[in-house]
Amino acid sequence: MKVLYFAWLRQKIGVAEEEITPPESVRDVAGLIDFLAARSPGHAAAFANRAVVRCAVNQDFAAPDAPVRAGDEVAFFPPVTGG
Amino acid sequence: MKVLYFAWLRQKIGVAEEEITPPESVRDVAGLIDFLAARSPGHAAAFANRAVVRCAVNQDFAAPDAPVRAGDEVAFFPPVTGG
Amino acid sequence: MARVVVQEAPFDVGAELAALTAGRADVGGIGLFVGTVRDTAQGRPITAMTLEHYPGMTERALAAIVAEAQARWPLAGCTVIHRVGRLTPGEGIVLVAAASAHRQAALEATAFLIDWLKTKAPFWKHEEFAEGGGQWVEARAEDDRAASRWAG
Amino acid sequence: MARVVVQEAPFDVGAELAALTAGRADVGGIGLFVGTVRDTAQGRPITAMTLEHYPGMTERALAAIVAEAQARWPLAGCTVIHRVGRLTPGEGIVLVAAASAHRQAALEATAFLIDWLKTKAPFWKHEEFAEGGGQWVEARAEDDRAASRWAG
Repeated sequence: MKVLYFAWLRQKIGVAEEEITPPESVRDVAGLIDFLAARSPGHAAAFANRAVVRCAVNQDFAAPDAPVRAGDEVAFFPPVTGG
Repeated sequence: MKVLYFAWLRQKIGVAEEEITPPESVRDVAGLIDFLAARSPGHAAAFANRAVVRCAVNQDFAAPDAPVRAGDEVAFFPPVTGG
Repeated sequence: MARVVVQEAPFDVGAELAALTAGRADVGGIGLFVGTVRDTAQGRPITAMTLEHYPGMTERALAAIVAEAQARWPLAGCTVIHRVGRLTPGEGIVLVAAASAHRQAALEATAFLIDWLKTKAPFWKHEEFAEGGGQWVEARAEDDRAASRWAG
Repeated sequence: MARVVVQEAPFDVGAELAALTAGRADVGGIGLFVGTVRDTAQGRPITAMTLEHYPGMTERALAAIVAEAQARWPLAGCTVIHRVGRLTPGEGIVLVAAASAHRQAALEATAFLIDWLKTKAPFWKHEEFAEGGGQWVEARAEDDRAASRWAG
């Protein structure tokens, strides 16, 4: 599973992208965040306030209960501020 | 009193502008139209349907009961269609 | 800061936008509307459109519309350019633009400027049909409704 | 017809408007919005703003927003150009434009395009303060409200 980070999540975690293999118990976005937050202090900091973290699965916005599977591209980022 | 005509009122009347001296009895826009409509068949045609004639007195839109006086600049035209 | 012009010459949208924001780094958004000559009127091909206006009153009316926009929204600047004379399909007739620190103000002021201009500025359009003859464009109830959204 | 571009280079508003209406004499109005970099953020002078995005998803999101605009309004064409990279105050960030036979359609589609882009396209802004340091711009509740006007 490819995981991407943008904006301050990328800065806190220190990488823009990582390839991970979460355990079988990770079935949705919320579960994936639990798993990722435990990987490093940077990850923990990035996911400390989940209310300000948005997610896209395979480039579509995804809610915390959206399923994630091996092979998915999952991205985490703050609320968008373009325009 | 200077009277101006625009668009199809100008075409029906045949002049863009005329200097007129209405009688004392002409006190408002409606009275002025009565007076003007009697001046020629072209004037009569131009003022035949008053619902589609608009007026400005001294370059401000004016209703039929707006006063007109000697020295005023009074314009008649169809509803505006710019933009 | 406002620029209000009635002219026969075409306008340059890029140059007008640049002038509108020149030296103003407090602008966050610019709204703009350009009205253009269509090639048909009620399904009949037209070859040209002639814009007539009431010199003197036109400038007063446009200035009043711009002043109203500036009173209603916090604008860094606005521009109204209306062409007169004979125009052919595809040409620009009118340009209105509003610049503000805030996007909604710029967009709303732009819609307001063109809606009020359409019902309160003394311009008249005459269309020439390709098959010969012509007609004065009639005012549309739709334009009155659009203008009345802004009340006042 | 739609033109959707993500680029580092500046855009030329006049050229984009010309391209939007090229060969289309059925256009009666063009609405346009340009977002620009302001020189302050919450009163603090800024020297630059960097736009980051999510390549791939950005293009998908912009194409979906444009398709939605085209489904809602009868548009002859529309254009969305969003810049990325480092920009300085006064520079254009985004251009959206919509052309239609009808003025209200062009104006409404323009407002819709920028409102949805602000909340549905994956761009993030980082501001550099003149006094040193920087911050990621926070999303505004006002933008969510503006987008929700269009429901769906």
